[in-house]
Amino acid sequence: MSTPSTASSVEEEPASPDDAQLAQEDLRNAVIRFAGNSQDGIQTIGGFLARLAGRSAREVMTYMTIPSTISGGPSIFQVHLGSGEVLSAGDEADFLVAFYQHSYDDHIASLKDGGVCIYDSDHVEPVEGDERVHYVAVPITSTTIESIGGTAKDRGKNMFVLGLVTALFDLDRAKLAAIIERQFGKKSEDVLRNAMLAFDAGYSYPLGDVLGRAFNLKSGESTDEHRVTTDGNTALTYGLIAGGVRWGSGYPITPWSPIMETLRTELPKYGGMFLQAEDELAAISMALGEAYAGHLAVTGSSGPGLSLKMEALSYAVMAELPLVVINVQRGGPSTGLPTSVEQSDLMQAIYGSHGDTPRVILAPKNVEDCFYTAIEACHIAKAYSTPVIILTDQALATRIEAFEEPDFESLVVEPTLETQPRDADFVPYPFDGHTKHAPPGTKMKGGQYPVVTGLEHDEWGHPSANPETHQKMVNKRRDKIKRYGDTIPEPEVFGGDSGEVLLVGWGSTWGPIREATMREREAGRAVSAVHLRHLNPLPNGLPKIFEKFERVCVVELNDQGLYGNGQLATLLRARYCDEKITSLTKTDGLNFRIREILSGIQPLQAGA
Amino acid sequence: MSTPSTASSVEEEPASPDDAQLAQEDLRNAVIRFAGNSQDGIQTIGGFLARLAGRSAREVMTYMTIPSTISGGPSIFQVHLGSGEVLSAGDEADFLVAFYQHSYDDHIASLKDGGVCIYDSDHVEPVEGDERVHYVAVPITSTTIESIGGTAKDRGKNMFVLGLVTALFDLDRAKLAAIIERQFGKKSEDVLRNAMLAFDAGYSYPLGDVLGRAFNLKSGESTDEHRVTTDGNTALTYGLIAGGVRWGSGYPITPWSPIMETLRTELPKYGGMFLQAEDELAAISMALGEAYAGHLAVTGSSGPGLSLKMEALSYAVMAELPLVVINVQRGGPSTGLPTSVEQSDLMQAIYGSHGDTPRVILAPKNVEDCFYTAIEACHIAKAYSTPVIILTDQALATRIEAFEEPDFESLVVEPTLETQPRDADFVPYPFDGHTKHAPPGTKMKGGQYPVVTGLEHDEWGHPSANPETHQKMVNKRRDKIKRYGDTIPEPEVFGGDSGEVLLVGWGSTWGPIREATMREREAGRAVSAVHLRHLNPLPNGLPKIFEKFERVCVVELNDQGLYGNGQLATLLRARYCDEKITSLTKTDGLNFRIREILSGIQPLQAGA
Amino acid sequence: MPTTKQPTTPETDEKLTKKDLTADHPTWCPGCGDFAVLAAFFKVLEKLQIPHEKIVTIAGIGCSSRFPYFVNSHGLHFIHGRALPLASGVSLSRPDLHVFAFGGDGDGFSIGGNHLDHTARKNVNLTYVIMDNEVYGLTKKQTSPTSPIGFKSKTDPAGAVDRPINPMKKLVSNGATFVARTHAAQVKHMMDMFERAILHPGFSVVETLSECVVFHKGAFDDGNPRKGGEFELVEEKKWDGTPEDEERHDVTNEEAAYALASLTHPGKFGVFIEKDDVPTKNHLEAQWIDSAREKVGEATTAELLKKRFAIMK
Amino acid sequence: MPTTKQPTTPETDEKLTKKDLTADHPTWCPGCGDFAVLAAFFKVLEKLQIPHEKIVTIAGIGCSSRFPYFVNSHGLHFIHGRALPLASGVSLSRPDLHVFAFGGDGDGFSIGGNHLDHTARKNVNLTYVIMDNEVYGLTKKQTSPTSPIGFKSKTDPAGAVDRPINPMKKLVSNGATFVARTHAAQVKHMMDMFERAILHPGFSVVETLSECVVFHKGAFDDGNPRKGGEFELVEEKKWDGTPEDEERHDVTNEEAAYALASLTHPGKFGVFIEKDDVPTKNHLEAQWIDSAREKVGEATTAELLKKRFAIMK
Ligand SMILES: Cc1ncc(C[n+]2csc(CCOP(=O)(O)OP(=O)(O)O)c2C)c(N)n1
Ligand SMILES: Cc1ncc(C[n+]2csc(CCOP(=O)(O)OP(=O)(O)O)c2C)c(N)n1
Ligand code: SF4
Ligand code: SF4
Ligand SMILES: [Mg+2]
Ligand SMILES: [Mg+2]
Repeated sequence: MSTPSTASSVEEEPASPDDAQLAQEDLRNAVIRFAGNSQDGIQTIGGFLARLAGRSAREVMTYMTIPSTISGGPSIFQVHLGSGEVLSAGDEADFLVAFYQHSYDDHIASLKDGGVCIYDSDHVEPVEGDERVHYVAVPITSTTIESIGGTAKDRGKNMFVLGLVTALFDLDRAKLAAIIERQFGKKSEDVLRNAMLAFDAGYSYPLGDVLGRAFNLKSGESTDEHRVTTDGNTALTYGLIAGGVRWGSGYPITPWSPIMETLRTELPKYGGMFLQAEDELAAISMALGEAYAGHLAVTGSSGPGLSLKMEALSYAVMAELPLVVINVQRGGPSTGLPTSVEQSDLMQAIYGSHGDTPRVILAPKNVEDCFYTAIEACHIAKAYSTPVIILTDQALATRIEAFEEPDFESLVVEPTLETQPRDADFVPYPFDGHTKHAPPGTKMKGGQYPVVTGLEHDEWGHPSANPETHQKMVNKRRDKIKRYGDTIPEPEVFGGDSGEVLLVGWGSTWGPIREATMREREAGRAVSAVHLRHLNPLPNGLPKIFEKFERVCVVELNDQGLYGNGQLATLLRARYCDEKITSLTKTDGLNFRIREILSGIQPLQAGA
Repeated sequence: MSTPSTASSVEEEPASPDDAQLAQEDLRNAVIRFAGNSQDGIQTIGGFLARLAGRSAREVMTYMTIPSTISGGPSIFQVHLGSGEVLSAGDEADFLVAFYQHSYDDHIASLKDGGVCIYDSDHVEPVEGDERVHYVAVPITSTTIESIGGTAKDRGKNMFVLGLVTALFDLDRAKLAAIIERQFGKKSEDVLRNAMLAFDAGYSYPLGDVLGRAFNLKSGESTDEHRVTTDGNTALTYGLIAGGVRWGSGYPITPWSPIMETLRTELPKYGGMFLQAEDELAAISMALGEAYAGHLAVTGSSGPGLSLKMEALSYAVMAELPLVVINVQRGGPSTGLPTSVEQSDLMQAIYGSHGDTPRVILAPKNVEDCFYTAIEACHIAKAYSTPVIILTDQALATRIEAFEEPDFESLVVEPTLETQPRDADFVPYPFDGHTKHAPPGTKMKGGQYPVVTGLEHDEWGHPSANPETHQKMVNKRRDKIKRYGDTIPEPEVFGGDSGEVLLVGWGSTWGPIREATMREREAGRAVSAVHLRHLNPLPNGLPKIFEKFERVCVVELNDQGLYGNGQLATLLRARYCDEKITSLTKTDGLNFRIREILSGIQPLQAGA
Repeated sequence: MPTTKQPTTPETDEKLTKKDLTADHPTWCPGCGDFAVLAAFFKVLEKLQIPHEKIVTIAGIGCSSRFPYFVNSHGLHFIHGRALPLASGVSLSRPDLHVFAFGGDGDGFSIGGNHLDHTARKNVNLTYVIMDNEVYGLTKKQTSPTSPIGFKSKTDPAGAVDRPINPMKKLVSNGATFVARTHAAQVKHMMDMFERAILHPGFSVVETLSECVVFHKGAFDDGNPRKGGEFELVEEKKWDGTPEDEERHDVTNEEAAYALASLTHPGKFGVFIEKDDVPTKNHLEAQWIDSAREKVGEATTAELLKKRFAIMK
Repeated sequence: MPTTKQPTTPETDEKLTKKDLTADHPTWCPGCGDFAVLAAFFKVLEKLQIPHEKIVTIAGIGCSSRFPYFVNSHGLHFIHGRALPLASGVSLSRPDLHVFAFGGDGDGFSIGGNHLDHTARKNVNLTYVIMDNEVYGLTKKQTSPTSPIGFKSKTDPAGAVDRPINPMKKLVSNGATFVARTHAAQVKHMMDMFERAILHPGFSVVETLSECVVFHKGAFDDGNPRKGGEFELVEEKKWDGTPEDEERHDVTNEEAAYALASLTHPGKFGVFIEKDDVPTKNHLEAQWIDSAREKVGEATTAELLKKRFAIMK
C-alpha cells in the first residue's frame, strides 16, 4: 500500500495508541469532517460522537449536509470537539475522513494546512505528492468486510470509522459502547453485535501516531527528502527483495496477504516470481522446491497457515534447506481475531514441528526494522542453510511509519545460482555442519549425485538408522544453530545499565515499552529496557545485563500460561533459571498502552 | 498383535536392553536355531555369529542343514554359543527363531522346555496356549520392509534377525558391524548400507526382557492366571474402549497404525466405528465431527502426522471440544527414523499450535500404564471438554509386557449421548469455564441453537472482537486447565525422599531409570527417582520434592537443545527456576542403557 | 447392550417456520448473492419440516462460510477447507441428523479439494452447498481456483493465467451421487435443487453461482436474464418414450453429465447426476456394526474386553 | 541485469549410460513391480541422452517413493503426498531442468490428491510416474484409495467398502495435458509411455500398475497375458481417413478419454490424453517475467528499489 509523501511529518518514534493520547492533550479544538454517502450512515457516526461529547466534559457542535436524493447520495457530517469553548462547528477541518473519491475531491480543500486526511484506500486515490496535509491510508471497506465477513449495510463502515476515531482521540470507549448499545439494542441483538464487530475492528486498527506526526509538523520541522513512509508489510517485502529473494510461494490469509500480493506483483521485475499455491502445505513445498533448485525462497502466512507448515518445516531442518518463513501474527488460537494484534506464536515458531528442530527465529521491532530484519534473515538462511522464521504481527504489518531511506547500493544482495561443478570429495551433509547443497544442474565431477532427504541419513544423504549416525547428525544440526547464535550481537540496554526494573520486550511492543521507560525515567524511577530481535537462539550476554537489575519484567502480547509466564519469559527462565524474571502479559487484541505497562510494573517497584 | 500365553513367565519389571545383559550373565550356554528358507540367507546369520564368537572369548560350534533344491528351500542353521566349554552344537535349542509356519512346525519340538521361540508374526501362527515354551512375536518381514523400504533379497530379514539377536545377548555390536562391513563391503557400498539398515532396525527393535522372563520361569514361579501379556499399542487401544471411546478417525503411519487397525476391527463390536481418512487433516476433522456429534472420539498418528494436526488442535482448544489424541513418538525430525524410539515431541504437544492453546498432555510409563493412561485421558477430555494428548512411543508401542488383568467391571465407562433438552439459560461457552456442549439433536427449550466456533466469541458462540471478551475467554481457557491441574496427584519418589541425586523421567524411560536407581542404591549412593505421567499441566508439589536433593537430573530421549536442556528439563526449569535441574539426554534411537544413566549422572555425584 | 445410548427427545407438533430458523442478521455486503442462498435454504427447510434440533449446519472459512451464524440451528464454524471431513464425522456417527455443509470456491476447490473427492467417492450422506463467486471474498480479492483466465485480482494484477478447475467435471468424475448446478439469482430453481439434494440418499452437492458484488461484480450476469444473460436449463429425461425425450439428459449417465460439464460459461443449470443405487457409507458401516453387534449378542463392554484379554493370558 | 545468474556448465560429450544412472541397489522386495519401472526409466534416459546433471528425481514417501535413492541423479526424497508442489517449485524456477516425480497411489491419490489436480490444471512442465499397487505398501497393507472393493487389508479386515477413485477419470477431468496408463510387466510399453511423457511439453502423468508382491499379490494379473490376463492397448487414431480409423481413439478428445477411463479393471493401456496446444505455466510465468524485465530495462536491483521507495517519500 503506498501513500503520498508525508515525509516531513513523521518522527521515528513508533506508533502506539498512547502517543495519540499524548498529543491529544495539546489538541485544543478538533474539527472532524466525515465525507461519504448518506447510505453509509455517516450521520450515525457524527450523532454518536456528538452524544458522547455531550455526556463528557467536552463541548461539541456539529453540522451536516443532507443528500439531494432520497435514495441517498454524497453527504458530510462535521463534528467540532473541544476541551475549551466551542463557538462554531468549525469552518476549516483539522481532520477529514473521506469514504470515496468524490468525497475526497469535494472536501480536501476544506482541510486546513497540516490537517490530517484519513481516506478509504479501497476507493480513494489522493493527489500524488501533496505536501499540504497529512495522508493516512486505511482500507476501510475491505477491513470492515474482513472483520465481520461482509459490510452489512450502514452498520459496517461507519462503525469501523467510529472505532478508528475513538482510538485516535482516546475517547471513552466504554461510554461510547454504552451509547451504541442503547441505540442498536432497540433494533435487535445481532444488529448490535455486527455494529460492535465493526466498531472493535476500527478501534483495534493500528493507525499509528497520526497526531504525533501532525504536531511535529505544526512545530515546523523542515522536510527531509531522505525519509520514506510506509507500513511494515511493505518494508518487509522490499527487505526480502534487497536480501536476494526472487522466488517464493504462499496462500492468502490476513494479515499476511499483502506481502504475497506485493511479491507476486514486483518479483517479475527482478527476474523472479511468487507463486500462489492451492494451500499452505503446497505453498511451503513449492518454496522448498525453489530453495532446492538453488534460489533463496520465501513462504509465509499467519497463525492457521503456519500450523499447516509445521511438517514441511521439520523437513527443512532435517534436509538443511535454506528458507525464509514469515509469520504475520494475529489473535489466536484457531481463526481467533484475524484483524487484531497478538504475539502468541513464538513458542510454535521454535517448537511447533515434531522432533528436535533447531531453527532461527527473528522479530522486527518497528516498521523500519521489518526491512532490515528481512535482509538479515536472508543472510542467515543462506549462510547456515537453515529455515529462518520472521515473527512480525498485525500491528507492524498495517502500521505506517517513516524512516531513513535505506542505502540500497550497500545493502542489495544479488542472487547467484551456485551450479559450478563440484569436486569428487563433495558431500551434501558433512558432519562439520557446513552444509552447502549442490543444486540440480550442478555437474558432480566424482560422478556421484547427491540426494536431499528427510530420513535420517549419512553424509551422502543415504538413509541410515545407525545409532551413532543419528546422534552425530542431531548434534550437528543443533551445533550449527549454536554456532550462528554466537555471532548475534549482545543487545543494548535503553536507559541506564543498572537499576530497579529491566523491561524486556520483542516485536511490536518495542514502542510502548520504550515510551514507558522514558516516562518512568522522567519520573525519576530506575527503569530500563532491553529489546530482543533474536529469539532463537537468544543472544549471549543477557545474564550480565540482568544481574544489574533487581527485577526483570518481560512485557509481551500473549498469555501468562499455566505457570504465570508469557512465552519469551518462559524461554528466558528456562535458559537462565533466574527467579527475578517475571511476566507482564495481556491478550485483548490491542497493543500495550503506556499506562498498562506503568501500572503493570508498579508491584515490582520499591514502596509497592 | 496377540501372543500365546506366557503369563507365568513375565515379571512386572519393564523391559530394557540391559535386563537382557543382566540375565545373560547367568546364561551358561545358548543354543540358537534359525529355521527358515535358504533364500533368506539364514546361513549368513549363523556365519556372522560364529565368526563373532570366534573373535571373542566365547566358544562356538555350529551346524546347518542344506536345502534339498538348488532354488532353495527349508533350511536351518544352529549356533551354540558358550562362555564355558562347548562340546556340541547342542541337540536341544534354548532359542528358536522361526521364519515361516513350516519352520515353526518342523522345529518347535527341538526347543527345550522353557526355551524361547522368536517367530515372524507376519508368517507364523503358534499353537494357542502352548505353555511349554516362551513365545516372542516379532513382525520380522514387515518391520524389515518398513525399515528399509522393502526386503531386498537375502540382505533383509536375516540382517534384521542378526541385529535382534545381537541386542538380545548384548553381543559386541561394533565387532559385528566390522565383520558385516568386511563381508558386504566387498560387494558394494550400497549392498552394505541396506544390510546395515536392516541390522540396525533389528538391533533397535524393542524385544523386551525376553531372557529376564525365561529365567523367572526357570526359577520356577507358579503361573498366575490373572496376568495378561501384550504390547503397549494393544493395551492403549483397549484402554480407550474401556474409557468409553466408540468413534475415531486416523491415517496410517508407523508405529501408530496398529492402534487404528485394532480400533477399526474392534469398535464395531462395541457399536462404534473407526474411520480411515484420506490424510491426517481429514482424520482429526472427522474425529472432531464425531466429538461435536456428542461422542468421545480419538485420533492419532506419529510425528509427521501430528504436525499436520496442529491447526485443528488449535481449533479444538478454541471451540472447547473433547478429543483424545495419540502420538506414538518415533525418531525425528521429519521422516527421521520411523522404527526407532525417541521422546522429542513433548514441546510440540504443548506448544505446536498457533496461539495460546492450553491443553492436557499425558505419558504412560510402561505397557500396563498405556491401558490406564488411556482411560484417564477419556475422563479428562470429557470432564473439561478439552483435547488430551497421550505421548507414547515406538518402544512402548511394540514392547511386550505382562500385568495384572484390569478389573473391567469397575473401570468400564459406558458412553452416553447427552441430547436431553437444554433449558433456556443454556450457553455453550460460559465464562466460568464449565463448558458442556449440547450436541446436535438436542432440543433447545429457549428456541436458540448454539454455534461452535473457532473465531473468538461471546458466551453464545457469536464472533466477537471485543477486547474484554477476548481477554476473558483466554483467561477462561487457561484457568480451566489449571483447575484440572490442581486435581493431579503429587508424584511419588522411588528410593529415598532425600539425597544426592534425583532422577526425573517421563514415558518409556521409566524402566531404565528405575533400574539405574536400584543399582545406585545397592551401591550405597543416595539416588532416587520421580516419574511424571502428567506433563501439561505438571503436577503440583515438585518443589517440595526437589528441595530435598542436591541435584535434579532429567533423563529423556531427546536433544539437549540450544541451551543444554532436554524438553522436560526446559519445562521444569522455566516453571521453577531451579538451577540444580540439569539434563541427561541422547538421541540414538535406542532406549537408555543402565550404564549410560550411571555414567551420565556420575559428574553430579560427590567425589566426581 | 453397550452401544451409545441416546435419550429419545419428546415428540413435538409445532411447525418449523422461517422465523424459528432465522438467527443473526447476515453480515454479508448489501447485494451479496449469499443472501438469496440463505433465503432459499430457509424456504426449503420450511417446506420439508425437518425436526428443528436435527438440522446441523457446518462450514469452513470464508464469507459464505459464515452461513451457520445466520441459521438458528445446531451449527459449527470450522477451519478453512475441512468442513466436509468434519461433516462426515457428524453424519457417519449420527445417522439421525440432517447434515449440511456450506462454503465457497476457495474453501471447497482450493484448500479443500481433496476432501471433496474422498467424501464423494465414499458417498457420505450429507448435503453440500458451494457458493461459488469465482474469487476469494473474505480475504479481499485474490484469484480463486474458479476465477476465469484474465480475471484481475490482487494476486494476478495482470489477469489470472492458470486454467480454472471445472467444478462440474470434478463432481461428475469424483463419483458424487447427486450433482446439481444453480444460480443465486434464480431463487425458485435454487429451492428446487436444494430440495432434491436434501431428499437424495447419499452425498449431494449443489454448485451455486453466487455473486460477490464487491470483488467480482457481474461475474454471473451471463447466466442471468435480468442482466441480459441466458439461464439455460438441463432438460431431464421424462422416460416417456417420445422422440424429444431422446435429446433429454439422463441423470444416471455419467458420460452425458461430463459432456454437459464441458459447456462453456455460463453453461447449463439443473441436475447433472442423480444416482440412487449407490449404497451410502453410512449404510455400509452401519451394516458392519450391526453384524458385529449381532455376533457379540448381549455381551457387555466388560465381558467383551474380558474375552479379548483372555487370549492374552 | 539483476536476474539470477547461473555459471554455464562446460559442455561434455560423454554418453549417458545405465551404469552412470545406477545408484544404490534398490531395497524393494524381490519381485516388486517397481524394479521394472526403474529399469524402464533407465533405458529411456539412455535413449534420450538428457544431460546427466539436468535430471532431477523427486518423490514423496512410500516404497515406490524410494525411487530417488536408486537413480544416480540430483534427487530429493520429500514428505508424504507433497512431491508435486515441490517438483513444481523446481520446474517453474529452473526451466533448464528435467523434473521427474515418482510415488505411489497413497502418496498421489490419498494425501496428495489435491496437489495432483492443481498441478494438472496449471500444466506445470514435469513428468509424474505413479506406481499404483492398489495398497499402502511401506506401512504394511492398509486400504488405499485405489484398493478394490472387497480387498482385505489391516484397516478393512472384512474387505474394503469404499468405492476406489478412478485414477484415469481423475487425470482426464483435472486437465492434465498428457495422460497415459501402463503395466510394470510390459517393459516395452512402459518405455514407450515414459518416452512420450518426457517429450511432452507440460504436465505428463503415467499411471503404472506395479504389483506389490507382498501385500497385494496378483492385483494386476488380469492385465498380464503371462498370468492369463489381457493387456489391451488403446488404438490411437492414425488420421489416415480409413474407416478403421473412425474407431480409433483421438488423444485430444477428452470425452472419448473419459469413456476409456470408464472401462472396468484391467481396462486399456496406452495414451488417453495428449494435448500439445495448452500453454505451460512455465511459459506463461516466463512471459510475465520477460515483459516485466523488458519494461525495467537495464535498471539494477538498487535502482528499482530506489524508484519504488521514491513514491513513499
Ligand atoms: C488455513 C487457512 N488459510 C487461509 C485462510 C484465509 N482465508 C479465509 S477465507 C479464505 C478464502 C475465501 O474464499 P472462498 O472460500 O471462496 O469464500 P468467499 O469468501 O469467497 O465466500 C482464505 C484464503 C484461513 N482462514 N485459514
Ligand atoms: C504425513 C505422513 N502420514 C503418513 C505417513 C506414513 N506413510 C508412509 S508411506 C505411506 C503410504 C504408502 O503407500 P503408497 O503411497 O501407495 O506407496 P507404496 O508403499 O504402496 O509404494 C504412509 C501412509 C507418513 N510418512 N507421513
Ligand atoms: S465480500 Fe463479496 S462474498 Fe463477501 S459478503 Fe461481500 S459481496 Fe459477499
Ligand atoms: S512391500 Fe510391496 S511395494 Fe513395498 S517393496 Fe515390497 S513388494 Fe514392493
Ligand atoms: Mg469465493
Ligand atoms: Mg501403494
